[in-house]
Amino acid sequence: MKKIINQPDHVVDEMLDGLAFAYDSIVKRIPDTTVIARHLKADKRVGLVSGGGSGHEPSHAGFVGKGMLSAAVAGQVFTSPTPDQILEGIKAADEGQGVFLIVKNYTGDVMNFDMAKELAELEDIDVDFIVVDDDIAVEDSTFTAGRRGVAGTVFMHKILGAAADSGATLEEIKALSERVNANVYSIGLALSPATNPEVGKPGFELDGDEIEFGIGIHGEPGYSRETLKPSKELAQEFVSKLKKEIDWNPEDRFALLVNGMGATPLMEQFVFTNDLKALLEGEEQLNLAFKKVGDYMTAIDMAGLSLTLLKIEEDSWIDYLNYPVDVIGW
Amino acid sequence: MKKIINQPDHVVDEMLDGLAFAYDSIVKRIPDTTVIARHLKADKRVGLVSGGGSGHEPSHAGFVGKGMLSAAVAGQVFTSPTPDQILEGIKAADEGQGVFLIVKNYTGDVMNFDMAKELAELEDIDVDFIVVDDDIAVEDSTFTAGRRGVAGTVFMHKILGAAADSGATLEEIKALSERVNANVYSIGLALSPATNPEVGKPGFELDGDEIEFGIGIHGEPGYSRETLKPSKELAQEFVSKLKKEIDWNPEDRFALLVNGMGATPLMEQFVFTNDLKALLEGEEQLNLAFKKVGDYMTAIDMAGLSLTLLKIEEDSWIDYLNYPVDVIGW
Amino acid sequence: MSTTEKWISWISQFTDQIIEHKADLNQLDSAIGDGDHGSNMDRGVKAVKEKIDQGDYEELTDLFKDIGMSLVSKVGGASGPLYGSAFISMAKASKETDDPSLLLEAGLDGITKRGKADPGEKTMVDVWHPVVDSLKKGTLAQSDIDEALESTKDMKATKGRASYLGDRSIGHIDPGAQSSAYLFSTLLEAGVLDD
Amino acid sequence: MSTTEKWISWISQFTDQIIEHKADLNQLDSAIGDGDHGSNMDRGVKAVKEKIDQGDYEELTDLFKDIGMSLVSKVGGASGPLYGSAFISMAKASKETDDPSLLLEAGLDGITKRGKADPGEKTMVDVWHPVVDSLKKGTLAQSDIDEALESTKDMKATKGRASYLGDRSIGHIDPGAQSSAYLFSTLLEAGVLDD
Ligand SMILES: Nc1ncnc2c1ncn2[C@@H]1O[C@H](COP(=O)(O)OP(=O)(O)O)[C@@H](O)[C@H]1O
Ligand SMILES: Nc1ncnc2c1ncn2[C@@H]1O[C@H](COP(=O)(O)OP(=O)(O)O)[C@@H](O)[C@H]1O
Ligand SMILES: [Mg+2]
Ligand SMILES: [Mg+2]
Ligand SMILES: [Mg+2]
Ligand SMILES: [Mg+2]
Repeated sequence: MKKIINQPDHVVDEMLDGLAFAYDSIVKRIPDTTVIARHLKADKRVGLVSGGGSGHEPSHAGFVGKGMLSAAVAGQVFTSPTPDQILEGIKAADEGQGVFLIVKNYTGDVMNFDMAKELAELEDIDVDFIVVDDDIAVEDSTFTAGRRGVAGTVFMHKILGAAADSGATLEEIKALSERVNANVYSIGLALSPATNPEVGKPGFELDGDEIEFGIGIHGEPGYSRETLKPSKELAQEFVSKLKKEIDWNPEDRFALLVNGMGATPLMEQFVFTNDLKALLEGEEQLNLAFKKVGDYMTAIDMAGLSLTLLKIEEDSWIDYLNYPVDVIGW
Repeated sequence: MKKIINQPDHVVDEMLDGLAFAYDSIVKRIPDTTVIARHLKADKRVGLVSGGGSGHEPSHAGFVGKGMLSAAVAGQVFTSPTPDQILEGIKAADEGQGVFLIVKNYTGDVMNFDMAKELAELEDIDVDFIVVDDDIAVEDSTFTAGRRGVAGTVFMHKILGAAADSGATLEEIKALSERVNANVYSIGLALSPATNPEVGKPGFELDGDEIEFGIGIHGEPGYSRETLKPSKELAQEFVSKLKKEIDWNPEDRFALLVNGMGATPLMEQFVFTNDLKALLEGEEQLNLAFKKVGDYMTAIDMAGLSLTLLKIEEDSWIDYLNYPVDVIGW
Repeated sequence: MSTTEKWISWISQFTDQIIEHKADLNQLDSAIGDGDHGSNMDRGVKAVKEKIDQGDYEELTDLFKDIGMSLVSKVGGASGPLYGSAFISMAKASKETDDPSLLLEAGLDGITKRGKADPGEKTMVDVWHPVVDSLKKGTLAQSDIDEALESTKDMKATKGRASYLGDRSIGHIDPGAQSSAYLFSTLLEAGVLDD
Repeated sequence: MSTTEKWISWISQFTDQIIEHKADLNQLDSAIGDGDHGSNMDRGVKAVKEKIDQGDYEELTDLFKDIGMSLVSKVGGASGPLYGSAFISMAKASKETDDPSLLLEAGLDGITKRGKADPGEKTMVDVWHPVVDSLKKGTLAQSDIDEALESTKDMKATKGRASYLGDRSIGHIDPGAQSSAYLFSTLLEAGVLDD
């Protein structure tokens, strides 16, 4: 393992301190917690809290700030944060109008956020939540823990953040979140595995010319392992997979996110985006009303990328996506 | 070589199309050139053009837009753009008040930008330029091509961009650029080499536990090869190297940039930043008046990072660094 | 030895087992999960140990509550809330009874309320469930634990992270079942059931 | 064969050499630079070939100008402006003379004006300079070129990218010197100097 760290089990703590130091104009770390919160509370708005295991930087602390999240709670690397920490995040976010939790669909995250919600309710804070499950690589059936939450979560942060900043109530945010979740679809691939510093060796193995489609953001296995293909063909595979799921028509409006997994150069992300252009705008004639390319929901040092499409149901979603924010990572 | 590309020699072209597509609200590609320009010219401002070899994304196109660069010219990977392309960039940037070029100190870049300046002057465009040479790893002597231009160039983009947007004249920008260049210092290290897609194999080799201090952004060799140390000690090495060069005093004001080389997770960048905090703010008692951490001047998929310190000579520099911009990569 | 002491001795033997087998548990979790179950549990039991070393427990309720809260706040992941809920549920039950089989039944209850897994889904429940059955019959032996643990090998995971693997989860022992097996082996060894 | 044809045949032989040795030039540049000199030159000579295949050159001036502009606009890096300046300078000189030694002297002049390298700095100038000397004496032979090229091996680079290596640049042939050696070998082979 070749990493710029000190002790592996201090990584999360030191990372949070480094982040809070570097961006002290935007965020602060709540002392003795793993919570990164924005400085100033907005004015009687619904608080928005996200979080999850560390290793997905800039998620989630990178989206804390004006117009987006109120607080983010970090767990150990690839491990859900614990209920007591999430409770601290909820308290930091609370402005008396209730707090909304954005949770990715992993058993651990769901259970820990759920316990935190129970704890917060004991302290008379209204809490509601959405469990984002955008990863179409996983079959959605009663025989699995359901679809995983991946990069689509970033769109959730952005849209709910703008809505909260614009004064939406807890109930309105809950309703909006369910509609966004019903319309967001992601699919990813890996060229090389991530190495969790606390584990010290790669989470899986890929041969020199192998890639894996449908990988999760913690190195969960995907649906097929193949030899590396040109970017165009990778894009084609993603688009056909998504098309089967979404069943779109020409002129349908979408927001697009091409997300790097941590070690994929922007160069490759833009080449891939160019291939998506030909397929989505060209062949499929979709209307891509919002686009974003870069590292937003990473898996430490995994090489690979994911594609997220959000079907736009309302003009306001585009406005929310374009809503100005003051955060580290958007 | 494991990369998400199509043909290696189409990478730059496809990347530029992908970038212009993804961020069509901010920039456009000038047809049949490798120039990315902002949509709207400002109002009779000095034009700012930067550029260089590709492979440093988000540099340079990622800094084109309101408040920063007018245009960026891309060369082949790790190869200076040619004078005819730079001339196209100059024309795209020209608003009748002259055009200022930001060049990194590499023989190829300097000569190509110089030829472009001659061509532009033939077309009656006033052109001046700065050659950024912030890399203290290289000894500055008449026996070398001089210090290389590296991540400090990003501060140059930001400060001059804000100055130009605020109405500074070509002469004022030239003078400002010289003062910024005289005060900016960088030093880098690599954990693993970059692979230029057109070359197909890594630019150099490092053993499993080796790192190289003083590496350039195209894989130029550094000043020493050592075994990997904890982040704290890497930070210590950088700080002592910079201290020798800058000769600072407590309370001196600096802007700090921790820059990832492309494949270094933000997690590690923040851990490293935390160690810098202890050294620079703690031991050295410097006043870090502006801070930024992330991938700004990369070397494709190199793992490693660099530290840039800019000694602040005037309050206005801080204002310029904080000046709002609408670009892809800041 | 008072009852509390036996339970404490159990937990401290469990702690030792987890610390000793941290890498093994990570290994099992690498095969069908994300490779951290050993690290997660290790963090948890160390926190438990630190907590109960400071305390002076007269009441089982206080002991179980401290164990549960330490696990909840230190383990994280899926296993944290599950083991935590088990002990918090045992804490509640201990106000009414000190019968091990009833206490551990309450623990299993806490787990299934939180995780909603049925037997056969390849989780820790596949150890807890048969063990609690045997406990209630008063017949629990190491062989029951071993058998329950082994049975997870041929199951297909339909809960937790391993469920993403589908059929590929078959052929591996479930890591949470393994840590639960340590829990019950040490229960036998610590003599909690003897009297 | 007209004079123009000889010069064209030179450039096309040079083109073939560069294409054939692209990987070798990259290899030389990997040792002391950034490994792209072959790719850069390859791109350049292909553009030159495409350009002059279309043209019908009566005047050396037009030929050299097209070569120079193609190189300038396609090679990039350090070698683009240098080779480009050489041919643009030759184009200017060809208005006055068609003597190969004077033309190539003008080429060298273009290179040193642009790059400001003196002999001994481990660059292409270390081939151009002695070759132009021999040309002017009328004695240029392959051995002069080989010797000039070899001489760059023991030099320490003080210009260009290789200068960052300091002493570590010693022991390697300079890639730009190598491409220039191809330029002059093919000059001999194409019979430009014969009459
Ligand atoms: N819904 C559930 N009910 C019961 N046990 C579960 C459930 N989901 C997961 N588990 C248990 O948790 C174990 C994994 O724990 P751990 O690796 O610590 O958490 P994570 O999966 O979040 O990394 C699994 O081996 C399984 O025994
Ligand atoms: N100042 C200079 N004067 C003459 N030749 C130079 C100078 N700088 C570099 N060169 C030549 O350019 C060659 C490198 O060219 P190339 O690899 O194509 O460009 P780059 O160094 O930009 O990658 C060197 O081998 C050297 O011969
Ligand atoms: Mg985990
Ligand atoms: Mg080059
Ligand atoms: Mg796990
Ligand atoms: Mg080169």
